[in-house]
Amino acid sequence: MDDLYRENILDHYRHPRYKGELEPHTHSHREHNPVCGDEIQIDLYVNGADVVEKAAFSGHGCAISQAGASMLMERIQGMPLAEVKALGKEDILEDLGIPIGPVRLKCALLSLKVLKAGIYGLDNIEALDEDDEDW
Amino acid sequence: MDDLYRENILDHYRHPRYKGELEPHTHSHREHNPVCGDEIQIDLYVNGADVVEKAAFSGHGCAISQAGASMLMERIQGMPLAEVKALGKEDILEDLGIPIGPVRLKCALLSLKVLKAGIYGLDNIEALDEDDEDW
Amino acid sequence: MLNIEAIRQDFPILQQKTNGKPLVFLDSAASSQKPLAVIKAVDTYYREYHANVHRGIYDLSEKASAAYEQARKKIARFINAKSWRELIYTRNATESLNLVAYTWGMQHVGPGDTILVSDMEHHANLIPWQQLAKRTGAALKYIPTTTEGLIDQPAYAQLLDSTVKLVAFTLMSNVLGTITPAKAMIAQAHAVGAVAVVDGAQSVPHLPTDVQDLDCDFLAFSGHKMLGPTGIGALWGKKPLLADMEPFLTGGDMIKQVGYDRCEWNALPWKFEAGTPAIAQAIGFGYAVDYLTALGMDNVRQHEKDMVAYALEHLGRVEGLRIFGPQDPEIRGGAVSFTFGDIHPHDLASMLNYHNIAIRAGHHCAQPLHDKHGLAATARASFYIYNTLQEIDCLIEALEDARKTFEL
Amino acid sequence: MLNIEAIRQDFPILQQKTNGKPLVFLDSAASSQKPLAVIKAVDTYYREYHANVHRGIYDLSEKASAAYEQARKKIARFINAKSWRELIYTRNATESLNLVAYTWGMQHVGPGDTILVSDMEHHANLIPWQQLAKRTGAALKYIPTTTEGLIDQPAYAQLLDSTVKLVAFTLMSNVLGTITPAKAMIAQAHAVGAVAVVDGAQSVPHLPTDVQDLDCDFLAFSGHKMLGPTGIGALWGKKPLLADMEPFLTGGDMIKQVGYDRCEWNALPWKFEAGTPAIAQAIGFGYAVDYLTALGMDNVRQHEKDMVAYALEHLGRVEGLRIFGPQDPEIRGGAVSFTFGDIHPHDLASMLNYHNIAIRAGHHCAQPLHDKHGLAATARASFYIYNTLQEIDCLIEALEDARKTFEL
Ligand SMILES: Cc1ncc(COP(=O)(O)O)c(C=O)c1O
Ligand SMILES: Cc1ncc(COP(=O)(O)O)c(C=O)c1O
Repeated sequence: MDDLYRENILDHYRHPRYKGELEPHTHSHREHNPVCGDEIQIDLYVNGADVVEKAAFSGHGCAISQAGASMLMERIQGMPLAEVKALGKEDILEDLGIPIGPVRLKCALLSLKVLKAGIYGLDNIEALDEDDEDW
Repeated sequence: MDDLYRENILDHYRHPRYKGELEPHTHSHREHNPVCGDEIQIDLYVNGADVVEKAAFSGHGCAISQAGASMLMERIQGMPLAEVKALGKEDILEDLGIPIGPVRLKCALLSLKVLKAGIYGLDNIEALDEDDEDW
Repeated sequence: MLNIEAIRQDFPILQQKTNGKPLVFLDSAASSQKPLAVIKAVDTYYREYHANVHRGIYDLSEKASAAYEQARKKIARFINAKSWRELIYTRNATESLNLVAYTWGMQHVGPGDTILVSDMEHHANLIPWQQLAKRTGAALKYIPTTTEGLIDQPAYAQLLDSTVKLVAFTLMSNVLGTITPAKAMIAQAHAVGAVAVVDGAQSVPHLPTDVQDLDCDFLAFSGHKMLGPTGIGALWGKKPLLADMEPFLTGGDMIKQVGYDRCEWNALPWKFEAGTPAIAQAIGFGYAVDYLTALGMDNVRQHEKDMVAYALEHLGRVEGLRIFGPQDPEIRGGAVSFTFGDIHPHDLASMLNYHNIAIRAGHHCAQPLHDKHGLAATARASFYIYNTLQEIDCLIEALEDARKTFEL
Repeated sequence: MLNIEAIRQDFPILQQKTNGKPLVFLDSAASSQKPLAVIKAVDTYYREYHANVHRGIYDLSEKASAAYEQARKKIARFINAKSWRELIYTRNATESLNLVAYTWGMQHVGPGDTILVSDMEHHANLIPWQQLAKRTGAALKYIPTTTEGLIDQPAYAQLLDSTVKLVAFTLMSNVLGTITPAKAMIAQAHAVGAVAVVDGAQSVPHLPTDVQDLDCDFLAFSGHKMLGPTGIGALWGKKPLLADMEPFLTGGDMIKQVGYDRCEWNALPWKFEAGTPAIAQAIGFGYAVDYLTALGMDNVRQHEKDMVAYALEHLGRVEGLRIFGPQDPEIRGGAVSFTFGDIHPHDLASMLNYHNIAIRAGHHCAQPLHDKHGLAATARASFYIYNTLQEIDCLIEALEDARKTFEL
């Protein structure tokens, strides 16, 4: 079977964790990757202690983007906001645990971008992209 | 010594035949090759029997264009206009008697073009060029 | 008939194996692989006779110039141009189409005019016209296509009126495979006084092309899709039109005479080729055309029809697989786009890659067309002279594997 | 110090002999020769990993995309760009300059504005500005140069006023060799609010380049003049400027999202790269930059200074030979233009070709400059990393032979 689709990923794809919308929420952000049509929304409830009390995602897309989002949701439940902000590419790739080429990388990282854009209140996730990658 | 500059060509270059302007003339035309600065004018006196009674060239340029013009003048003295019109690339190249690359070909053929443009009353020798060379 | 096994020997990349599996390359609509003759032509050029062209008075430069211009003649003959002077080198079909938009378009299109484009165009034959419309105040209208991917002929006829200045459409869709009735469409465009721009990026590599018979005004195509190097394409145009056009890019080589405040342009085709051209690539393109000519474009087309017929039949039997575009191989080329159940095309492409099968997934630079069909993306397998029917079997086998993985 | 003998071994073309004579290639200002590393990089690309870039979800395409983008980073670092996103691939320096004229120029220049260009520019850095002036109603004015070929600084200072929107000049003249005081000129341009466009076609191959130190706004250069393949060049620009610019060519790959009547452009640098790019050529360009980086651009420059010093001294002693441009090797590059008595430069080039010496003759795409000096044409010898002092001796010997033939 394809390395890219280890049981772990397929499991998250078929049975996504924390899927849905949150009400009430403190943050909500949605982004769309026009290249593949993937769409992800992430809702957060951050409490007074700046901890992510609850997180959920919705949307649709390929196995990589959906499994990635599901894994990310698992990871950030109960996480202090400061730690969420420090999450990087590596964390997502570690969760997925597979080698990912440049095109699919966009799928894999979509949820992280939505999360960060939501927290930082940016409309355009591309901005993050660019700032990150001058080299 | 360079094949391109056989004694024959150098002789015509140093001692051009029929150099000068004609008065009276029936035809006169001048052209300039901007790429190399070569300039040639050809004056003809064509009589009632449609024969080139006299021909002369003036101008300046590289050895190939000047020798080519000189040889062409020699060739067309006393030639019926119909024969002049039939002159082609090959005739000039035969006179020069050397292999000539594409850039220098423009030098070699400048006088022929001036001659033809003069006869046909064209202002623009490029027109001849293009019509000649669809393939 | 093509001898596919012999052809395959000419393509070094097809000799590779990854994890013991041979490469099944089904993405030639995006870019074809290169035969040794082309690879070596480029290599030899750099090793033996590279020099800048046109102005050099030494052997290397003369040899390079001759080869560069020789290639132009080969390419011009390949599409049955009236003259090699009608063949302009560009980087790719995209630049060719932009050239027409920036020159003929800016000179002849204005407010109140209409530009007609089919609704299944590649972005390369769509955005330049959107931009032209924006810049000139002209209206951009779309020739609709049917669900099957055919030009809606009555709609086209109705759209054609005296305001139409330019009609642009593909001769072969890179998504649906559709071969458009170009000759008739061109005649119709001419009847209302419009100029016809044909996107030949997919058709020129795969079909015999005869611009004189088509009677189109401009034809754009790319070298890299027809065995040639990257970085080279062509625009063919009718001489009188090209002669009347202002130049596009300006600089060295495209002028006859330059002063501080005036310029005289060079003769065709050089008027449109500014600066040092893609010399090695043009030469390689010429070799690519030689290769195709030797095979015979009728044979190339026949092989493609055989491939498509087999693909439509066998892929068509795969449960859950939906193929887009015309079902008749006679009116379609070798780009077969499909979806497979609800497996995302990206996942499908990744799965197939594991089997060393290269297909494309996405909107194939035809996003509006995908939107229109309510799709974000499709998977696309496309064929060329080196593909075999067995490779389609491999594809189907791998699809069945994907079905299992995704529990379709 | 460069080890020229070792370098020469890397260039297959220099191993050739014609009639027993080795090639003396003195036309690198027109286009340089290619080292094996570059030739092989292109060859390997086609043999092993060609596929269209950016959108492919299979190994070949991912490998090609990575190599294509990797090369961009190498080139961007080579000129000390702040970000690889500032580096746009083009066909050549000519296209780079046209891109600026068509985009930044059309957006920011209007009637009453002034464009300043030096009077010794290559047509590539002259005609696009003439065209821009014509299209926008702006005035085009020339920064005069002295008889020796230096920028007339007081005149430049005087021309700079608040109407000046754009200043374009070469960092190294391809005719006179002049290295312009670019950094100061750029600062002066900025002081009046103008944007500074630098033509680096000659300088980037021959000098260390640091765009951050120069502080120019745009820099244009070509791969083929710096050991790279034909068909590839670059435009570097400051990110904020590039970000504000409309795209130039439109089509695939340069968009983020496309609908039937609106588009959203892609991020930098892809916004400016429409269609299938010159993939193999970009990769080869990266290898060329690796080669130069390994030699060290300071060493490259030093070798050139040595060549020029020797040429000025020894050619300068040839009776009847007149050299143009600055006499001080510190402020000039390796393009040495000259006339020899009244021998027409074309005849000279043909004579030298007989000795297997390649020089250029003509106006070197700087016709106005030649007119200004009352010349129709000059002969030009130019040097690069593979040239030796002995080759200058060969040149001089052949010139003496020409003297005899033409009875000078
Ligand atoms: C100073 C200068 N600018 C621009 C160019 C144009 O370069 P390219 O022909 O590669 O576009 C050249 C090359 O001839 C040059 O020497
Ligand atoms: C129908 C069609 N038109 C235009 C293009 C653009 O070709 P290129 O990217 O070579 O400019 C393509 C290639 O993707 C195509 O398939």
